[in-house]
Amino acid sequence: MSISRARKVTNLTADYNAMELMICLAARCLEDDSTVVVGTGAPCAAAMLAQRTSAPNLMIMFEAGGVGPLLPSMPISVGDSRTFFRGLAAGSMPEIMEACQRGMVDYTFLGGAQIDMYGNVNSTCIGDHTHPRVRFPGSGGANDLASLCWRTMMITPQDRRRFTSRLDFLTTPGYLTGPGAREAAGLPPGTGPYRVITQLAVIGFDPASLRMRVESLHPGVTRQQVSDNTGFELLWAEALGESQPPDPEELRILRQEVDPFRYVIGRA
Amino acid sequence: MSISRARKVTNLTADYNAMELMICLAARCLEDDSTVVVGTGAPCAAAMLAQRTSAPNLMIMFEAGGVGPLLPSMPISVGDSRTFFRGLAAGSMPEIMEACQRGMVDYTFLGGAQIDMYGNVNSTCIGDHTHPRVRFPGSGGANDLASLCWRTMMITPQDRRRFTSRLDFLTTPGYLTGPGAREAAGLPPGTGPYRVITQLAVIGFDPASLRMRVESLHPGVTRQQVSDNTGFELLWAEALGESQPPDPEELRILRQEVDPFRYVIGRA
Amino acid sequence: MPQSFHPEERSGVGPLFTSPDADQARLFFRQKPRRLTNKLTTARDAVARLVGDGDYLGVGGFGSNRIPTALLHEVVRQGRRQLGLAGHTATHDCQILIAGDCVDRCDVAYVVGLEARGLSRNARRAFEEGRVQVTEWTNAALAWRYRAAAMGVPFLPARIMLGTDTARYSAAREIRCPFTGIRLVALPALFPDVALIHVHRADVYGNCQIEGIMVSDHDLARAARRVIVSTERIIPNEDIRREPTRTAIPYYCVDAVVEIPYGAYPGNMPYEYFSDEEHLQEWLEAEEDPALFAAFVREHIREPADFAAYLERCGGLNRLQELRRLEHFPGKEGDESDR
Amino acid sequence: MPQSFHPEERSGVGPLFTSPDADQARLFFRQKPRRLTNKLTTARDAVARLVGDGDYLGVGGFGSNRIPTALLHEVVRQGRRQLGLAGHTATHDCQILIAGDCVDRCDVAYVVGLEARGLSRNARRAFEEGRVQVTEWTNAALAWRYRAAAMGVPFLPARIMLGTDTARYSAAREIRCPFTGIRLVALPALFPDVALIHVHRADVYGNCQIEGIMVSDHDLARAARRVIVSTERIIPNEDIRREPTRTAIPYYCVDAVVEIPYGAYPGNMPYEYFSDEEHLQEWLEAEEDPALFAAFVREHIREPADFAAYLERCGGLNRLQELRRLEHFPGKEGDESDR
Repeated sequence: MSISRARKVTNLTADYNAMELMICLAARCLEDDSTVVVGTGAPCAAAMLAQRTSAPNLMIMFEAGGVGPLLPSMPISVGDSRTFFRGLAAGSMPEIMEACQRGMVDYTFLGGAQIDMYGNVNSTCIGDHTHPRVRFPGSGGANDLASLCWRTMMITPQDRRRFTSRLDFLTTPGYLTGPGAREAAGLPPGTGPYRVITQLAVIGFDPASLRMRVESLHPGVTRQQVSDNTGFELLWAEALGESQPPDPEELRILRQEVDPFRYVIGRA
Repeated sequence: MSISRARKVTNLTADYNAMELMICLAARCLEDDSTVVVGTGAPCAAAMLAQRTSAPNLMIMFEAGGVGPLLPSMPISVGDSRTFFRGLAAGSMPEIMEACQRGMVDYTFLGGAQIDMYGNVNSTCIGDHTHPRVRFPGSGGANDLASLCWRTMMITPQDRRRFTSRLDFLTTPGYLTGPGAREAAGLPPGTGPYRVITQLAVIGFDPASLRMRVESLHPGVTRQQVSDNTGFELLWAEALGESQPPDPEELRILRQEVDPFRYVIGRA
Repeated sequence: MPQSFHPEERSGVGPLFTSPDADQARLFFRQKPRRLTNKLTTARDAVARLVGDGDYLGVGGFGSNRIPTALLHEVVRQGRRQLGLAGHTATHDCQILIAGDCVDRCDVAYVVGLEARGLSRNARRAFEEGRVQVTEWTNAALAWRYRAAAMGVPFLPARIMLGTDTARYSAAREIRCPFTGIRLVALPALFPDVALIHVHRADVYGNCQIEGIMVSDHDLARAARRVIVSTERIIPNEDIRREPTRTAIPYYCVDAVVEIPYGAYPGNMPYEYFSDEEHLQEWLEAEEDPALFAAFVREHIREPADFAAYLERCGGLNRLQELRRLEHFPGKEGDESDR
Repeated sequence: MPQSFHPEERSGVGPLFTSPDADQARLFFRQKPRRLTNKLTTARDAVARLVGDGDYLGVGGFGSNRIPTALLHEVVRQGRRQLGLAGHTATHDCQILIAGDCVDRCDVAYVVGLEARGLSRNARRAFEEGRVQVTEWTNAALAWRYRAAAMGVPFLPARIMLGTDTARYSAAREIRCPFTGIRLVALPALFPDVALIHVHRADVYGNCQIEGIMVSDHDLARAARRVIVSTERIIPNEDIRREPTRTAIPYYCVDAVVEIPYGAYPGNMPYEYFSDEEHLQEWLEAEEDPALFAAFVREHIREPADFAAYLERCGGLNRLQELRRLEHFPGKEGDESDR
């Protein structure tokens, strides 16, 4: 499914913020009848929006054990009681991680402080590991989910510091050093980064080199802007499209049903 | 604790059968405040009797998942609902086997068609494995429990066919080939056969050679009778005692409370 | 490091009837449906669609407790052949499948016996005559092999079977712990083609609740490529959602749901009905004579149109009501059985 | 066999803070009491007896959900030092222990953050200044390390961490599957000295019931040498026996039981009370200034005589009642929070 699928383009730039745009674009990446393990924030909003639009049968899971809740509002923790509120199952962390390891989970989302052109992510530290200049939380479940789920997505701000040619620490595997590297490392075949959605563009991965390739630019964004905000050389899709902005119904659902208190969309 | 501990010896030979004697002797082997995984039949009767006599705090577990039931009667399967009737937990087979593997279970009981002088047991087949003359059920949980519990016990009829110098198949480990063999095979140190209780004698294991050593003869039984019913050379305890017969209170509890329908004690 | 008892790391010589390849399993699980759809159907349809000749079966419960008897009868009735079987305390379940001549290979932990009830002569004949190819294991080994598959790894280490012929005639391999150097047995993941599981309650999507011991069904349901659930009763999805803590098997493991009250008869269904010991004895007695037994199987499994007809032949609702009373263990069991 | 990405099998360079030796653990578990005894006591007594300086702790729940806050405060109040910590999504639990300067080494999966709430400045300072020695892992790695210990094996294989610096700075080792040849990570068993776990209901012997997600507590309770359980309420043993299916932690794992209503506050206790987000924000704000934060910790943890006194300082029963209402998720959460 193409992100920039043909639709009637309406200029709504004044009507949505960057976070709303990213969430809508991410939601459209999630195929119907699939499973996704999400965290808090934008990924959860994207999954909730997808359920109400293009993927009504998307099954949401949380790494702490929740399966298929009727989410009453956005969770603040991937283990809070919303994550299994009227859920189909309140399991355990092994339960969810093992479902991922068995191949039952299609999508997951990552966050992180740095990302490189192969989609490898750092969420551990800046500086030397033993004496870090900045300590971040660490992998959490990110390394697990990105190792085991079929498709890994990211919703992240894009700038030169964050999109770097050299990670201080490779917390979570993207395509590692390129073609064959995940398989050689022992990671399950057929897995890996799928889409990175930023405030500027939708970025995929070139099937041959497994390097980041821009698939579509958001309305009003130029190639130069994207390059200026990236610390490595990007590839560009042959048919570079324009990202389809949120339509009014997506925005209505996102604002009224998914995140009425603007916990996530208020952050933009 | 010695099996033939000093008590007032009363001649009750006319008052109990061989099965009742074996169950009472087995019950006295179980220390208070310990855990035991039992099967159906005589082992379960011994554990239930022990709870009502010398080991009131004995915790009974069943390999299919039951923990600490208030047994309403003798189970007919180690997974039937009696095994967790008003139990403390109705777990799973991994739950119980893992408790054993962690070192939480003190005693278990085995059965089998053949046993050798090191307490190795065959419950798989007679004849060649590929074309067995007789097929028995196999290990079930026996190999697991005898590998993992601290002390393995057996209640078994004794004859030359069953007490053999050569097993057709080593299903379940006793001391394997003797000192050091269990540890060398990788079995947890400190585990192994503890007592074999037959219709003739209580048999332990010589600490140096790990071979079967008769600890006490049942009332009226001679050394010769025991030797005649054993297909290998037995060792004899220096202080060979006489097995303490059931006392009237043990018999009353066994007959009235443990096995009122004589499912087990009626088999003698 | 322990002294060497075995001259080298050993492998069992038994055949491995299923592949422990976790990547191959992942490819299957990738295309397994994730959608909440109504999976309610009949035993006939479920077995026809989901159990094929040559498949490898895992059976839930514990031999004569919470077993999917109705589904097993259907497998026999449809004449499935050359099935593989996980003999994980397989007692009455194994007895049924052998009676139908359905099985030609078996991972054996416990077969041919019915625990305290005695031995199945017919099943023994099948094994003794070499009609069933055998690899030896133990109950824990099969439990952990299911768990390995449920975890999505190709093996799990354990401290059992070591030093025995059980290991030698298994398909296990010995390894060393990379941290402590101790010898361990590596148990290959067991991904059955089909699992048959009987539960207390399920919704139409396949979310299941089980009361009492789980045995290995938590893992079996996750390990198997396809899962058929039979259930004492269907409950509304709201009941599942009211207590998600109780969901033992989630819907996405399950391919078909069949509502069959008394579906574990003559086995014991915890909190519902006790085993019918008299009927199980009839099985054992009928097995003494092969001709008699063929007639017994015809009469009890092949001819009845469905499981309800079998229940009728076994005494119907009156007998089932007696078994319900027995399950509640009145102070003295004799009070009931003597009536 | 996959082509070689790594020239050879690799080991992580991080220190292993606990021994994965299953035999050593077995010797401990051998002498662990099996008797049903009344284990009811106070948080003060349980921590004094069962948590020593230098011990390695595992904490139940999920960072800010069903955490044993009252027990953690007691650890701080009693001034425990040089503790090891399993940082298995350690959020508010880690924040408390770092606030008390209790921890000097940590197996990190997730620390210093409070998920969507932000980062703990005080915890970051402790890690950045090298006051806490770190070995890297992941949430699944720590979950499976607990499981290995609960299973009584020295390691479990998994398909995570491979190819990353997370593995390099861990204490994991790479192995090959003896059946399929694939590369796997071997995760060493984690046997904590002490586990602190908060549950919904327990009897005086320590049989526990938990509602909602289990996280890793099933395994943690079995993996730990000593276990302190705090519980929202004590229930009679008959209630445990009425539904043995619900026993998540059996008594023989448990060394002390402490009845502490609201014992997970300011965390979320499923079906009981929601997290106190305002109070958690107060923590994050207080941490911006070390001097201010020292006063905050003194006022909230060190000075209150017990957990009830802390609850009083945080708004007492009225605030707790609000959190109970919030937990039931009225149609629009704002209906409640705007009141």
